Order: sequence, then structure tokens, then C-alpha cells
Amino acid sequence: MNVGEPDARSPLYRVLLAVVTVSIFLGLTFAILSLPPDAAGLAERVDAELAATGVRNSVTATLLHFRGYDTLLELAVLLLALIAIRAIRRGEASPPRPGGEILTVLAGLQAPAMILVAGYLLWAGADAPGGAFQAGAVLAAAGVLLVLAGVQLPQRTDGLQFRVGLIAGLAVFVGLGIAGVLASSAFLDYSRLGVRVVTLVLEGGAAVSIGLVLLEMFRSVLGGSRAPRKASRSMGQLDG
Amino acid sequence: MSLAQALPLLILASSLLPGLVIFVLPERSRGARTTLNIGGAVVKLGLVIWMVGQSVQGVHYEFRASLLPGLDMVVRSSALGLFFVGLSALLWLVTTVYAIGYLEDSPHRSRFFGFFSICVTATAGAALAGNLLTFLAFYELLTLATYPLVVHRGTDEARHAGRVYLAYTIGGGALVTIGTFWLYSITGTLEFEPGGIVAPFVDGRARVLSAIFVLLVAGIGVKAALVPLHGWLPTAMIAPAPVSALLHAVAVVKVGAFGLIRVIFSTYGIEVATGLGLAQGLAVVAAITILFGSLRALAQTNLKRLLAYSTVSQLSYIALGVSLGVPVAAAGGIVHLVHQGLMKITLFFVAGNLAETLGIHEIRDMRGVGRRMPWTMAAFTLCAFGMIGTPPMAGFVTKWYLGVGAIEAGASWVVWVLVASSLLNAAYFLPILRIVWFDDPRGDWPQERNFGGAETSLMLLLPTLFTAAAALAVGLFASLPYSPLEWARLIATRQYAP
Amino acid sequence: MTISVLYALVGVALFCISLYSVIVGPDPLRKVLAINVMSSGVFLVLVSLARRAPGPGPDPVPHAMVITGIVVAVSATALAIVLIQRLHTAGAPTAAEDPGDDS
Amino acid sequence: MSAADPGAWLVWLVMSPLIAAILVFLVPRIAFGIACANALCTTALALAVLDRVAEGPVRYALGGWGAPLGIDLYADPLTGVMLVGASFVLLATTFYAPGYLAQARIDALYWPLVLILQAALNALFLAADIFNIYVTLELLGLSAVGLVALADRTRAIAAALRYLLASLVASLAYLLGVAILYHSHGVLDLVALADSATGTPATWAALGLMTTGLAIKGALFPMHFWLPGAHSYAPAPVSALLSALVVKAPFYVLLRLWLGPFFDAPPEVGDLLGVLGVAAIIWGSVQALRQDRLKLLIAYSTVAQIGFLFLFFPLVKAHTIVQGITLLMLAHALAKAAMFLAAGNIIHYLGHDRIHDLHRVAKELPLTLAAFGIGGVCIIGLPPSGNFIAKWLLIEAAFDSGEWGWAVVVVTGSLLSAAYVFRVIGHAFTLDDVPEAGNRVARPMVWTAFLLSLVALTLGLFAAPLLEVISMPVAGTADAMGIFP
Repeated sequence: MNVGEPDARSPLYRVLLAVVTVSIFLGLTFAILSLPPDAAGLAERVDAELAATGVRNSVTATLLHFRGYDTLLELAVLLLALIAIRAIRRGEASPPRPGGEILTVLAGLQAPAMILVAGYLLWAGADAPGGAFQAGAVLAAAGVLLVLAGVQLPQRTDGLQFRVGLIAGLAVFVGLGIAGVLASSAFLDYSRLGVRVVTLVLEGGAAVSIGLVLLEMFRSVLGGSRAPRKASRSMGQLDG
Repeated sequence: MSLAQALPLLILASSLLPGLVIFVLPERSRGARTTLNIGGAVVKLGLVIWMVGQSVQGVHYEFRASLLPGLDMVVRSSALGLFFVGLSALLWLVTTVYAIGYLEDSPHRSRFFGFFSICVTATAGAALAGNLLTFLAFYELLTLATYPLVVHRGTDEARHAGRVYLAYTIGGGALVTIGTFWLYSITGTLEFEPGGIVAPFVDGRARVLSAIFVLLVAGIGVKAALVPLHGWLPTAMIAPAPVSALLHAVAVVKVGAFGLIRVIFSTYGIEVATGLGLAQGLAVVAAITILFGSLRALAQTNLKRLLAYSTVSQLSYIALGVSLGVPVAAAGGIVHLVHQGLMKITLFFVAGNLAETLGIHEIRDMRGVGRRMPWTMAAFTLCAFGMIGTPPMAGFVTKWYLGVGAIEAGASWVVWVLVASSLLNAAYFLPILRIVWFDDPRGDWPQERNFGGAETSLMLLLPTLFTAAAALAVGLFASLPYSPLEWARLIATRQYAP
Repeated sequence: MTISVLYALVGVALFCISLYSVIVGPDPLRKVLAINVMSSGVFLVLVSLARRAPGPGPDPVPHAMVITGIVVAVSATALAIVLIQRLHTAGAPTAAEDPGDDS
Repeated sequence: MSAADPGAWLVWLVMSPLIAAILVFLVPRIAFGIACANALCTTALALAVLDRVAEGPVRYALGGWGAPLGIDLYADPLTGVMLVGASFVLLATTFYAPGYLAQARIDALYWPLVLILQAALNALFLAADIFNIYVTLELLGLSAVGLVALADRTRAIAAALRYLLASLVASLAYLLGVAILYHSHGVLDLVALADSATGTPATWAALGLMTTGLAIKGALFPMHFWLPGAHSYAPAPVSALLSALVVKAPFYVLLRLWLGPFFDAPPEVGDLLGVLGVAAIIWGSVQALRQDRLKLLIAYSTVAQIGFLFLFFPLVKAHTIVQGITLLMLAHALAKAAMFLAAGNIIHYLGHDRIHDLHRVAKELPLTLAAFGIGGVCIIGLPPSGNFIAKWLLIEAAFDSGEWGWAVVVVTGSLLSAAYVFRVIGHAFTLDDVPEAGNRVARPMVWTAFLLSLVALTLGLFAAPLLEVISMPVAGTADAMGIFP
């Protein structure tokens, strides 16, 4: 399995490649040094429009409002990756690893705290650094901790509720986008929906999905995910 | 859409639609297939005759569909086009009857007749084409539709023949395509006009236009079997006899010869072609081809291969005639479309009859066959003499006009070519006639089949006799009004009209 | 040359180094790691140059892009790793397996 | 927004497949129904958009912010044609898939994956923002990889991994280019970039990075190494989608960039890309001739056909080039999809696709062979196929710009393709009709392949109106494709 076509081992090939990469580096260096010393980019425009978003943190505003469409698509990427992984694994399951007594207890104590932190990050994200992604990551981390510690999580990962959780972020984005259409005039335009609330809902949905998806990915990589085989078979019949 | 637009399309449809229906017919439904075949052929012939009749009274039929901005697909009635489409429609009817008899119970008949009909559609399309692009389109379609017929038998030999056929024709098609593109980039139009379209662009572009001419002639010359592009023709002999008849008399080589006429008369115009010295060049190539084909024919022992090389030779009379640059010769060349068609199709029918009835393929097996199959061999004899060019057969008329034209054009060397080729024709046909009529029949034929009283199946015999009679008639009554010759002379003189 | 430009150059360096090892790296897992380093390099270029914006904070748009990019990178990495795992469990393609069949 | 608002159509072209994907993921039972509904709906929308953009490009500001701060959706004739082509091919595969999936025992997760793939395609065609393009490219790439891996066989998995790694490296090169462009011009919107892009070192660095990345994703020789495996080992409907659409998407982005910000790129770069295109045509065709498996042959033919597309760059300033390339993308998409679907039927029937053992196909699967043959005839570019018109325009462009070497390349490439197409057809005409029957091929599978090939063949007859639409104000300038609203 080799991305490079010719024999990657041959020294001559390596030398040539090294020369190429170095020259790429030099070229890019030249390009970057030639950039104007100070470029405003879109910063001023962002500041100017920030008020309209009801969010004080300009990064969050960019993510959820100015470039919300990107975020929507990127939630789709997350979901997509998970679907692809499930399709590939066809659910080879490995038994949950036995965790030590203490580890289990400590993890059980720590997880709620982490979930609390996630909630805080979510709330603070509107005004300070933080937001859905950070929160989602912490959620996932909590889950990962529990899995590693051998705490039994609900194994039915193909149940409807679970799937709803997985798609929540994307669904909320699409739903609110269309709501924006109905309410005012543009897709993803929340100006008439109460931006503050919208922001929270979006962040919440995104955080939940991101946390669950990341956790699911981790468990798949562990080979820990159960039942997709059954799931895929039950799906497999529908168009048979 | 008015009738004037619809009629050309109807003529195409009359063979295309039956073909498409035949594809989906199951093998056993013979009746339906035969009805469709014959019906389609008859309808086509009727439509063509009617169109001819109307055009004589000056009605003009044309259908135009824009393909690109400034570039149309055009099918329309023109004197030359009608001349050719009439020939192909008639011969298609005959060949269909013959093919039905010939392929009585061989496999894949639906497939065969399907592609067969598409071939004829392509031929009619090429005949009625109103510009070079349309001609090119049908030219390619013809290539594709003929391929399955060549490989029809499915043997390795047949597939090899198919590969050779494609290699030649697709390559030729590519040359024509480049030439067409190039010409279009200069003239901005591709319409077929009586005087040609390139005349206004000649000054300063002589060399480019000559190059394009070479491309076009070389590309079309593949199908017209000009030496050295004739290699596919003898190889394709492997195909069933009706296909050979189609290749040699009705469709492929004829479209090639017809294409040469179109390039010289309707695209370049004879003045330009002669002015640039291109026509003369073509004439030389044609002359070489005539002699070369006859010489190769001499060496053949297999009947169909011999006929194939004789086709190579005979076809070039057409190219020779139109490239001599005088109306008389042009008329001779154009009318040879019909003459060669009738004579050669008869000869191939005969070859087919021999193969089907007695299993004869080699010439040496034909000893005394004249007594076993007198009618068939009578037809063969007539057309053999025609090929040699003895009066009053059609072939004589052609050669006479060519000779007169050559002298008019001051190219007396052509006369010697004609004489030489006639001698060669005699040299390879007369021995056959001798062993056919005067040798004692060998006791048993390879695989003899019995057809009761008749010497062979009537489905095979009648078409043969019909075409032979026609070949005799066009020679005998050449000077009557509406005879092919008169028609050809009309077309030819029109090319030279100021 | 300001500090942000220096960081950007470091990012470019990371990009090139890992490009080299992506191509020569024999083991797919190593390629995946290299690709991750590569993306870090690109992100570094994005955020560090954002610092050149006059005014209080950096230009937020590149930061948003980076966050999006990170999520994409994570998803892709997970997919790649699962594929590699599957390749390992399945072993090398066997002669019995016909590329023509069932594909 | 009312249904009459064309902007809304653009949004729905992305959202309809996305929503469908969510629903299918939640309730797998209804997958096929949802997929059909979505396919029909998007086809209608795409046709509507194509009809609308004839009057002029359409822009839609998402969230009402508007570029350069926000993200816009943008559609012009080029977009319209791509959308229509994509929706046609997807419509065909949607009806084709069930029979194939059932037989090949392929996981039903095919449906959400393919729906997201469609969303990604439409989003990419409608994107006007270079970072948004990056996201859509990733969405597209990952869904494609997932679909390839569905053919649950080691070779397929290996091909998928190779495809994924190549496409990730490519995306990162593209993204670095985006970073440099943004930091030198301070905008992401294609139009704004086209306005402000000047021949600075930064611009050329971005040109190099983005073009290379997209060329890898677009499988330009010699960066095509990932394509044959991925396209041939994938399930047949997936192969059709990949070869017909997915591989065109990065090229489409290249088109956008080169008609916009990079329009004044140094001609040497264009010539280099053209030369690589020529190499692709020759190498791909020769490899196709040497394959003994049908699907690999078709995959290599795709490598060769991509070479034709890259002839765009040396001729970028020529008059008819954009029309020609656009038409070529559409025509190749239809024809190649038909060929892969036909190959799928053959595999389904025979259980293999060894070219030397294609006996009986001509007899048992006439329509399928016809589909393959007609598709092949289109690929060769014989009239009246759309490819013929497209190649005609290419050659015209070559003659216009006086570099008719490219014209010779086009014709030679067509000859080579004729060689490998007829190599297959020749093997289908064989004597031995062994009585043993293969697996029955479901009717929809046969007819979708056949009808698709017919559409491809007759495309040339409808080309004129299509070209009317594509031809935009002053051809040969940056707004030739109406990149500027």
C-alpha cells in the first residue's frame, strides 16, 4: 500500500523527492515573505456585523452565523465519516475490556464533572472562547474515559434514539435554516428567530452530535461497537 | 413539418425502423422478419421513385437540423444523390430477397438483418447528405453497422477480418474527420454545391487545400479501396455472400466511390481540383489501382477473392472517370456506379449460389458446373463479359465513355490503361468460363444440396437472374431517355455548367 | 519579519516534511500520522498569519476555518484508521479473490 | 422564499439530498422510496436552474450576509450543465442500484452514503467560496471512499485506503493554497478574488498548490495511480458515479479557478497541464488496451478521457473551448456511466468480467452489450454523440489559437479509444453459445444502462440549444463563464 508510484525505497528516488520538497518549501517561503505585513482580512467586517449575530465571540459568530453553511456541511462530514466507518466495520465486536475497580470508580466520579465542564463551555462559547466543538470534544473525552475504564455504556448503538443523537446537530442546523427561510427570507438567516436562543440550540445540538460521533468513532476503532452487523443486515433486507 | 422536409427522413426511416424492430424479434418469428425486410425495402424503393419523379419536375426536398451554431445536419434531394440512392434502394430489395434465401436456417438472423437494414440506412443517408459533415456522420455509421456483419460468423477468422476492417475504416474515418475540420476552419461551410465551395479561398491557400484534399481522398479512398488502402476488402471476404454483395455492390465501396465524386464535384469543384493538379493525381492513383487489382485477380484461386480484387480494379473506373476533368469521362465514371453495382452483385450472387448449392469455393471445383446450374452460370457469363467490356454489356458503355473522355482530355495514356485492364479482365474471366462450360463435370460436388427440379433455391436464383438481366438492359438501352447513362450525363454536364 | 510570519514558515516546513514522509513512508499508519502533521502545518499557517490583522484581536475567520478543518481532519483520520484495521484483519489480497467477482 | 425564487432552488439542490440522507439514516426501511423521490426532485430542480441561468447567473446569499463576509451560492450555465448531468446519472443509478445491491449483498448504508455524495456534488457545483469548496471536496471525497469500501473485499478496501490518502494529501495542498490566497487578498469569494487577484508570488504559489491538489483529485496523469483500483473494484453503480461525476468535480473547480483568479496564469503552466493531458490520453488508452478485465479497461479509459479535459488549459483563451469542455464533461459522464452500468450487468450475469470470456453476452444480454457499445461509440466521439460535438469544438479551439498540434492529439486519442472499445465488442461476438445460463439480470438494470447510453448518443442532436446556453458574453475573458454576476 503505497501512495507514491515508484519504488519508495530506492535512495535516488528519495533524494529527488527531498530536492522537490525543499524547493517547494523555498517557493512557499518566498510567497509568504512577500505577503503584505499587515492584512485586515475580514476582521473589520466581522466586527461591524457582530452585533447583528447576538454573539460577542467573533469566532463563534463566524462559525454559526457568517459561515454557518460551512459548519452545517462539516457536521455532515462527521456524520458521513461515521456512516462510512459502520459500513466498513460491519460490526466486528470485541468484548468490553475489564477495567480495574478503582479506575472504574474514579472514572464514574469524573465523568459527571466533565459533562458539567462541557455544559459550561457551551454556554460561555457565545461570549468567550469556547463553544460547540470544545464542548463536544469534552463530552467525547468523558465517554472515552468511561469506555477505557470498562464502564458499561448502553451497547445498542443502532437504536433510534441513539441515531437521533448522532444526527441532532445536522438536523438542527438544517431545520433552523429552513425555519429561517420560512420566518424571513434567507436560508440560515436567524434574524427573526431570536438569535440568542438559536445560537444556544445550534450549539447544543452540535455539541451533542459531535460528542456522540467522536465517541462512536473511538469505539469503532477500538472494535467496541456492537450490533451494527445486526443493523446492517436488518437494513440489508429492505431493498433485497 | 412539411412533406418536402419529411420525405428524406421517411426514406431513411423506411430501412431504419424495420431494422430496429427486427433486432428485438425472436429468432423463430421468420414470417414477421421477412415481411418487415421486404416491406421496408419495397417502401423505400417506392419513396425513392416518387422522390425522383417529383424532383424531375423541379420539387426540392430538404431536411435540416442545426448541430452546432453554423453547422447543420442536412439530408436533401440532389441529382447525384438521387442517382445513388435509387441504385442502393433497388439493390437492397434484391439483396434482401437473396439474403433471406441464403441465411434460411443459420443462427442470429434477427441480429443480421437488423444491422443489414442499418447499413442501408447509412448508405441512403450518405447518398442524400447535403454537406460533408452529414456525409461523414453516415460514413462512420456505415462502418459501425458493417462490423457486426463482417464478424457475423463469429469464428476467429471472421473476428480477425473484422479487426482488419475496423483498422482500415476507422483510420480512414479519422483522416476524413481531420480533413473536414480543417476545411471548415478555412471555408466556414461544408455544404455540397454544384461548383464546389473552396473556389473563393484558393488564392494563397493552394498548398493547404491540397493537403486537405489528400486527407479527404485518402480517408474516403479506404472504402473506395484505392491502392494501397484496399487491404481490408479481400480479407472481409470471409463474410456471408449477401454481406459481400452488400460490401461490394450496394453499400461500403459504393459510398467510398460516391464520396470521391462528392469531394471532387461538390466540395472542391472540378475546376479547382484540376487547377490544383489534384484530379490528375487521383487519376493516376486510380489507373494504378485498376491495373494492380486486375493483376492480383489473375493470381487468385478462390472465386470470392478473385471477385474481390476485380472489385478493387473496377471501382477505380469511377474515380478515374470523375478525375479526368471532361464531362464525357465524368458521365462514364458516374454511370459506372450502376454498371459495376449490377454486374458485381450478380457475380457475388453466383458465388453464393455455388457455395450454398454445391459447396464450391475454389475455382478448380467449378469444372463443368455450367451443366449442373445453367441459369446461374449464364448470369455469371453475361456479367463476366460485361466486366471485360464486350458490347453490348454495361461495362462496354463505361469504358467507351472513359476512353472518349480521356482522348478529349488529352490523356491518351488512359486509353492504354483501359485496354490493358480489359485484357487482364479477359485473362482471368475467360479461363473460368472455359472450365465452367467446356470441361467435364467432376462426379460429386463437395456438399451438394438438392432443390427438386430447380438447379437451386428460387430465392437465390431469381435475384441473380434479375440483376444479370438489368446489367444487360442498362447496356442495351443506354441511350434511351431516363436510362442511367442519360441521367449520369445530365449530372456530369451540370458540374461543368458556368 | 514578524513572529507570526515565522510561525507561518514553521507551518510550511511541517507541511513539506510530512509531504515527504507521506510519499516515502512504507506503512499506511505512518502515512496517516504524516497527513495529520501536514494538516497541523496548514492550520498553523492559517492562524499565525491571522495575527497580522490590525486592531485588538486576530482575524476570526481563519480561526473558524481551522476549527472546521480540524473536525474534517478528525473524521478523515478515523475513517483511514478503520480502513487500515480492516486491511489488517483481512490480510493481503488472496489469489482466490477475483477482482472481477461481485465488484 | 417562494418556489419561484431561483435562489431557493439552489438551496434545495443541496438540502434535498441531505435531508433525504438523514431520513434514510434514521429509518432505513424507506430508503429506496426516499432516494427515488429525491432523485426526481433534484432532477427537476437542476433542469429548472439550467433553464433559468440561460437568462444570466443566479446568486444566493446564505444567512443573508452576502459575500465576502458570508457564503454565497452561485449558478451560471456551467453550473447548470453540471447539475443536470449529475442529477441524470444519479437518477439512473438510483433505479439501477437495488437489483445490484441485493445480488452483491452490499450493505444498505449505501443509500445514506450516496445521498450525501449527491449533496456534496451539488454543493460543490454551487460553491462560490474557495474554503466552502474545500469542505465540499472533503465531503465528496470521504463519501466516495466509503462507497468504494462497500464492496467488502480486500482489494476494494486497499483501493479505498489508497484513494483516501491521496485525496487527503490533495485537499491539504488545496487548503494551504486557500490559506495563502486568503492572507494575500483577504477574501474567499471567487468573484472578489478574480477582481483582486494579481500576479503576486502569493497568487502563483496558491495556483501551484491548488492546481496540484485538484489535479491529484482529478486523477491527471501521473497522479492517477489511485483511480483504476478505486473505480474498478467499487460496486458497479458506485463505479458509474465515481467515473462519471466525482472525478469531474475537482476539474470543475479547476475550471472555475482558471476562468477566475488564475485566468492570467503564465501560459507555460497551461501548456504543462496540456502535455500531461496528452500523456494521460496515451497512457490511459494503452493501459486500457492491455487490461483483461472489463471494469479495469473502463477505468483506464476514464484516465484517458480526463486527459482530454486537461487540453482546456493550453487553449484557455480560445473562443469555443469552454463550450467544448463543458459539453465533453457532460457527454463523458453519461456515456461512461452507461458503460459501467453495462459492465455491472455483465458481471452480474457471468459472475466475472474477464474480457476473453465474454461469450454469450452478445446473445444473452443484447441490450446490455448495446448499451456498452453505444457508450463506447460516444467515448470514441463518433457523430451524433455529444462527444463528437465537444471534440469538434476542441479542435476548432485548437485551430483558432493556431496550435493545431492539440487537434491531432484529439483525433489520435479518439482512434486509441476506438481500439479498446472494439476489442471488447469483438470478444462478445463469438460462436460458442454455451447453453448454461447465468444469473438473471433485473429489468431495471438492463434498461437504465441502455437508456442512459441512448441519451449520451443523442446528446449531440440537442447540443445546439445547450451550447446557446453555455456561450456567455465575451468568450475568452475572465467573465466568459459569467463568473461575475
